[in-house]
Amino acid sequence: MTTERRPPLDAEFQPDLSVDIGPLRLRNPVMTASGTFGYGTEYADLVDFEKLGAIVVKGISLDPWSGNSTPRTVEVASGLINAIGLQNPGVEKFIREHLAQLKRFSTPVIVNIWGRTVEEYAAVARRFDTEEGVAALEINVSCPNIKEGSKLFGTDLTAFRKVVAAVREATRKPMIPKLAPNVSDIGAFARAAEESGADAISLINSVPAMVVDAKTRRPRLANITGGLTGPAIRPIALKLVWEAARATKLPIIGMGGITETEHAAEFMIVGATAVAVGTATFAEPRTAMRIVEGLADYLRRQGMKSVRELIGSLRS
Amino acid sequence: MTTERRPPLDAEFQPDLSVDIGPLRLRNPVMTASGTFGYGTEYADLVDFEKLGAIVVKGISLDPWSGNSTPRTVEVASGLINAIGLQNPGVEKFIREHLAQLKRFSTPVIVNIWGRTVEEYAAVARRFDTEEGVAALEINVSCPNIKEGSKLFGTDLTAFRKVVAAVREATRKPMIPKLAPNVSDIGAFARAAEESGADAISLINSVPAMVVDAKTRRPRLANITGGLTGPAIRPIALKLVWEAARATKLPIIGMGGITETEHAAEFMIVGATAVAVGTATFAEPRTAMRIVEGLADYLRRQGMKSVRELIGSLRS
Amino acid sequence: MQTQPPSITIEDAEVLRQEPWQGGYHLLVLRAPFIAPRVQPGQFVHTRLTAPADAILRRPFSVFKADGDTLQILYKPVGRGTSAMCALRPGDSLSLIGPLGRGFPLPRPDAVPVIVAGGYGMAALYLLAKTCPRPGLAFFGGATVEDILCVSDFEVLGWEVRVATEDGSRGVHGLVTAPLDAFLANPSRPSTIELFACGPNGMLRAIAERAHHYSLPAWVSMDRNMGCGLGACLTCVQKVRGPNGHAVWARVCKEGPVFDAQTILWEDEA
Amino acid sequence: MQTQPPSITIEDAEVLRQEPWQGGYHLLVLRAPFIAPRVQPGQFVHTRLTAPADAILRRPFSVFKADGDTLQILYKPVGRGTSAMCALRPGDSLSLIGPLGRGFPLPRPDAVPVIVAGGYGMAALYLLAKTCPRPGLAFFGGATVEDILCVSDFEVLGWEVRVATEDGSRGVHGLVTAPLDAFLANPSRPSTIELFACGPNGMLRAIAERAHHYSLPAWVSMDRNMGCGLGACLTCVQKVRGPNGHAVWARVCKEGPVFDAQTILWEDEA
Ligand SMILES: Cc1cc2nc3c(=O)[nH]c(=O)nc-3n(C[C@H](O)[C@H](O)[C@H](O)COP(=O)(O)OP(=O)(O)OC[C@H]3O[C@@H](n4cnc5c(N)ncnc54)[C@H](O)[C@@H]3O)c2cc1C
Ligand SMILES: Cc1cc2nc3c(=O)[nH]c(=O)nc-3n(C[C@H](O)[C@H](O)[C@H](O)COP(=O)(O)OP(=O)(O)OC[C@H]3O[C@@H](n4cnc5c(N)ncnc54)[C@H](O)[C@@H]3O)c2cc1C
Ligand SMILES: Cc1cc2nc3c(=O)[nH]c(=O)nc-3n(C[C@H](O)[C@H](O)[C@H](O)COP(=O)(O)O)c2cc1C
Ligand SMILES: Cc1cc2nc3c(=O)[nH]c(=O)nc-3n(C[C@H](O)[C@H](O)[C@H](O)COP(=O)(O)O)c2cc1C
Ligand code: FES
Ligand code: FES
Repeated sequence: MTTERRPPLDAEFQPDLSVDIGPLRLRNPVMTASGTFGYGTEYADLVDFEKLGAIVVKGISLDPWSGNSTPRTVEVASGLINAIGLQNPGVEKFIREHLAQLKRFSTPVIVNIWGRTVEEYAAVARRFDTEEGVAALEINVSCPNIKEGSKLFGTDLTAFRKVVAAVREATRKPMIPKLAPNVSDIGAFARAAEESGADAISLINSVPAMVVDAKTRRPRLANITGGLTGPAIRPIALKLVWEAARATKLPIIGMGGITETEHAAEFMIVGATAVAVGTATFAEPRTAMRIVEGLADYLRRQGMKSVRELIGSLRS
Repeated sequence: MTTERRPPLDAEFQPDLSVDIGPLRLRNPVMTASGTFGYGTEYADLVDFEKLGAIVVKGISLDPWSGNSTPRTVEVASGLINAIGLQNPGVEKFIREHLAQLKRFSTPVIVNIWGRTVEEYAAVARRFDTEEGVAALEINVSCPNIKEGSKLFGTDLTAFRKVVAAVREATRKPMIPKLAPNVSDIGAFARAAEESGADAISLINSVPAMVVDAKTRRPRLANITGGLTGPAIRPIALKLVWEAARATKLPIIGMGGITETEHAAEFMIVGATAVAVGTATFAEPRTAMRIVEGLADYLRRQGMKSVRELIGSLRS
Repeated sequence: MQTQPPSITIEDAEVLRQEPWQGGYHLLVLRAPFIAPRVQPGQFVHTRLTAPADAILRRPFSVFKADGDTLQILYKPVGRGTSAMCALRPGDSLSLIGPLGRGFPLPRPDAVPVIVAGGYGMAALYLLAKTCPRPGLAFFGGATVEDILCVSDFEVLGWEVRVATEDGSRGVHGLVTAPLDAFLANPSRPSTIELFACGPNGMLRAIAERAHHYSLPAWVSMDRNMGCGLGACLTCVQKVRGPNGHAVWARVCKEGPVFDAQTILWEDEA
Repeated sequence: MQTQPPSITIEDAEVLRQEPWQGGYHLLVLRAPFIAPRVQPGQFVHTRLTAPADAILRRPFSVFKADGDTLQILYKPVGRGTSAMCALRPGDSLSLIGPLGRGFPLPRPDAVPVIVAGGYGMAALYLLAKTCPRPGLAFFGGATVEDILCVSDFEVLGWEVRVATEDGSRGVHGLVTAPLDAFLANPSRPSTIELFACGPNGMLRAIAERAHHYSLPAWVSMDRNMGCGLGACLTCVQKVRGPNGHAVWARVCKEGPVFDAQTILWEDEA
């Protein structure tokens, strides 16, 4: 950690962009955020996967899941509200059809998983434990769009510990619980993750939200409520990452409204080891790639030889 | 409550805009939000106070309070982050200099109060108990910019009950606890307010947030963190008001990012009895006035003779 | 059998021209050398406006015409994004992702192509009309005469255009289904017909019902709000009958926007 | 003694002209019949741009010139709001709140007015120069020749302008304090001088120090990020020595932007 400013490095210098998420070494700290990059292949024509730090795929559950009715998303000021409802083909089909495709790339694939019960979480994790081509598991305990009670896992500390511990038992893969933003003490969840055997944490998931059409007086989402993402939540996410970083030594994957290199840097400055780009990908599919390139430039200007110097380098 | 759509009313019809906040009748449901309208008089040249439902003034504490260092605000995507730190002249000077001015208007004045301890809250409330010209007290338990521990009142249910009960003992004025958004179960706070003798609740206060300058690697606010307000938080606020309305029968004053008549309507549709306009006033000082006018139009189009029909009229 | 989408690009197109069209529509002519030559009938481009700054999603538009390295969009300002689009001037740039989606299948050589369109559907079907091996018959519907677009474009291709307007200001008085039904019910009409439709949901559903009733092949281009436009976000899904007869979600941006009308599960059937 | 601000209005001003100025500045000429005639030297207007849509605050600008029902702003695009301002065209409208703040006091009739300015301060002090009972001396500083604005405007009023640039491309090589110090130290300078300054914070502080050292009255116009512009939000506060000598917050938008230089508590003194 450094808290001083340094003279810029010259333009030829190639800063070291690699970071470690627990036992997992990434070539650079920029990932895609779960649910915003599909199963990767959708973006194959536009994005050079080999340039990304990791690909995090859409949440996978034990059984196929059809998700919510439509409309599923609505655009709001500087944000997007989604209530996709975790639609996914289930773990078996995912492994067969999608993971097979992703294995062609050298980029680590992090699989986002969820369940309706502790047992389901453990079962999905167990299924992936032996799957080659899965670099880590991200545990979605915080999706607001599922009503079967999994909601609780993200905001109730006891339930959270239980699910993290159960997944820990089920797999030796690096495990990354993904925290919900709608808690008053994010530090407590960060510590609980650490105590329950997590290798890293990621945050934030989308922020519970709602929109109504004043004319029809109906909710604008079929699911009534959804999760807010995009630039609108960036300052909220940054605050939570900063707070979490002060509560745990676990590496943090920070996300929420990142659209520019500077935003990625901000998350690392407050303590994230890596970042994920979500909603921004919809408007600019190459955002994550662009940020990887931008970071090298940024580090040179900051006089930093390694992106790891950036982590927690907030000056006061 | 109505959940059907009705034919529009004709243009001459004047809908009844009055609403009741507990024992307090307001001529219309549109207020100013605390901290965004100063002590009222700052806007006297631009806003016709007699058109507003109520004026809510900047938070007042027992003793004068100098607030945070600068910079105190920073503009972000569709939002503002503030860390004013509750600067105020203290209760005595407020009564002498500001309240005296406000008494010239017939518009009810709601005084927002805060303290560092339960005792301080009670003391300010007691001081206002006998003050003519104070229509109600709004209890700020949720300001994120104070570090002396008052933070806790907004997110810890036990502390929250304590402060609400203490204020209840100290005054017979209508009492309106103002809820913090950064809790996982807003309904629990709404119920606790009801059980502790509140006459109404208001929500939401600003959302904890932070911004960093990537170039200097410093926080962009002197206080490091602040509270996010403005359009960015509207969908978050709407969700919380909807949830609170389902948990309590208390009248709710809804706020967060309202800039248009339709937004005010949305808050009422999900269950608010009144609304407050905050950050929008900075850009357009007449926003609250404009919404009062807009509501009459809107109600005619909705075929509603009274704004009270709008409350909780969400259709599914 | 539908055509396979060619590979997708992202491209900063240059605005060559923008002009007001009838019925509140605007014509936007863009130079998009990578995308324009690859557009298939029924495909769309996903456009990124820089204003308003708080709008964070792209907006999808069908390609009206594609010629060499230029393409044209016919659009109507209905909201903030499309209103901001009206301010584009020659020389401005507009980011496009495209060509996207699965367009219309190659029209059967043995069938008379019949197009049914409303709103921007008249533009969205032009490229199809142009690639049809032989001219066919087009039914255009709208609220009023102003809403009937590009009739002459179709006529130049040798198509016959029959119009219906709800206020009777042009053609038949009523919905587009009125002249269509008259045509379909006419015993002397060609027996081998293939239907292609784009327009409001209700219209598409009405076409699907006719197609079912007369056992005609029919293709409908669906309009759904979109997020990514690439199949990743699952915003634009539509319930369809899957291969095994079960209801499944199809992504309008990827498996569509054009679907076999008989596979669509309309709202109350889904 | 400072002048009392006249009553404040909100007004949709019409853009009459916009033209590029030197040094990256732009001149904006607005018709604002309510505000323009009431502007006092040193006051500002709070402007509302409709773009970018996600910018939710107004932006403050000093009034450069005010003439009949028009007023002029000289501004530099430094961020998103000011960059969007460059797109304003004649006929566009721009919402203004003004005139705001407490401007400069009436210059003492017995003193020679001395202006010190950098950046937009040269524009912000023009109205003051114009209302001074007699022409005085102006010191303008900038990084390079391009940054030295409106010299001829001051000269037409009969003022003498002395320039300093950091690269020596015009006038004295160095900071504006170089020629100012030379002037102040000159024993043959007029003994009764009143200083008026607007520019970067560091410059204002330097002026305050000179004023203190030479026991000269000095007025500085402070630049702070603003929210409401009306004294309500407490964004723009500056620590000053209160009447009883204690440090208190003053609102730059209300008690300022012009302050008696000796009352300001600079960062490390506050
Ligand atoms: C495959 C496809 C092709 C299209 N082709 C064309 C075309 O060629 N010409 C054309 O004018 N339009 C076309 N559209 C519709 C166009 O995408 C919308 O009009 C546009 O997205 C609205 O953007 P906005 O920012 O102006 O509106 P918003 O500000 O986003 O919304 C304004 C209003 O428009 C509604 N709206 C938003 N998106 C859609 C949508 N996709 N369909 C219908 N209503 C919508 C909203 O519900 C809202 O009421 C097409 C849509 C799809 C899915
Ligand atoms: C009383 C007063 C009078 C002013 N008069 C003039 C004038 O006559 N001409 C002129 O060109 N400018 C003037 N300014 C400064 C002007 O208000 C800012 O340049 C403008 O607000 C920047 O807006 P933006 O949206 O372009 O920048 P933003 O996008 O808001 O920010 C861009 C950058 O500018 C910085 N910035 C933002 N606000 C200010 C500010 N108030 N001062 C300095 N830096 C700022 C930000 O920190 C950021 O780094 C005045 C400011 C005040 C307080
Ligand atoms: C359409 C959509 C779908 C999402 N699906 C998932 C998901 O399946 N699992 C998950 O953990 N997070 C999901 N998220 C949340 C994102 O991974 C990310 O946490 C959030 O969007 C914040 O980042 P952003 O503001 O950059 O989008 C989804 C977000 C969006 C917008
Ligand atoms: C500059 C500023 C100061 C505020 N001060 C207070 C305060 O003193 N007490 C309080 O309860 N809320 C305060 N708030 C919160 C507002 O009253 C309101 O809850 C919040 O701004 C959400 O509404 P908005 O999005 O319309 O601004 C303040 C908000 C702003 C922007
Ligand atoms: S728009 Fe994202 S899947 Fe179709
Ligand atoms: S800008 Fe709001 S008090 Fe000065």
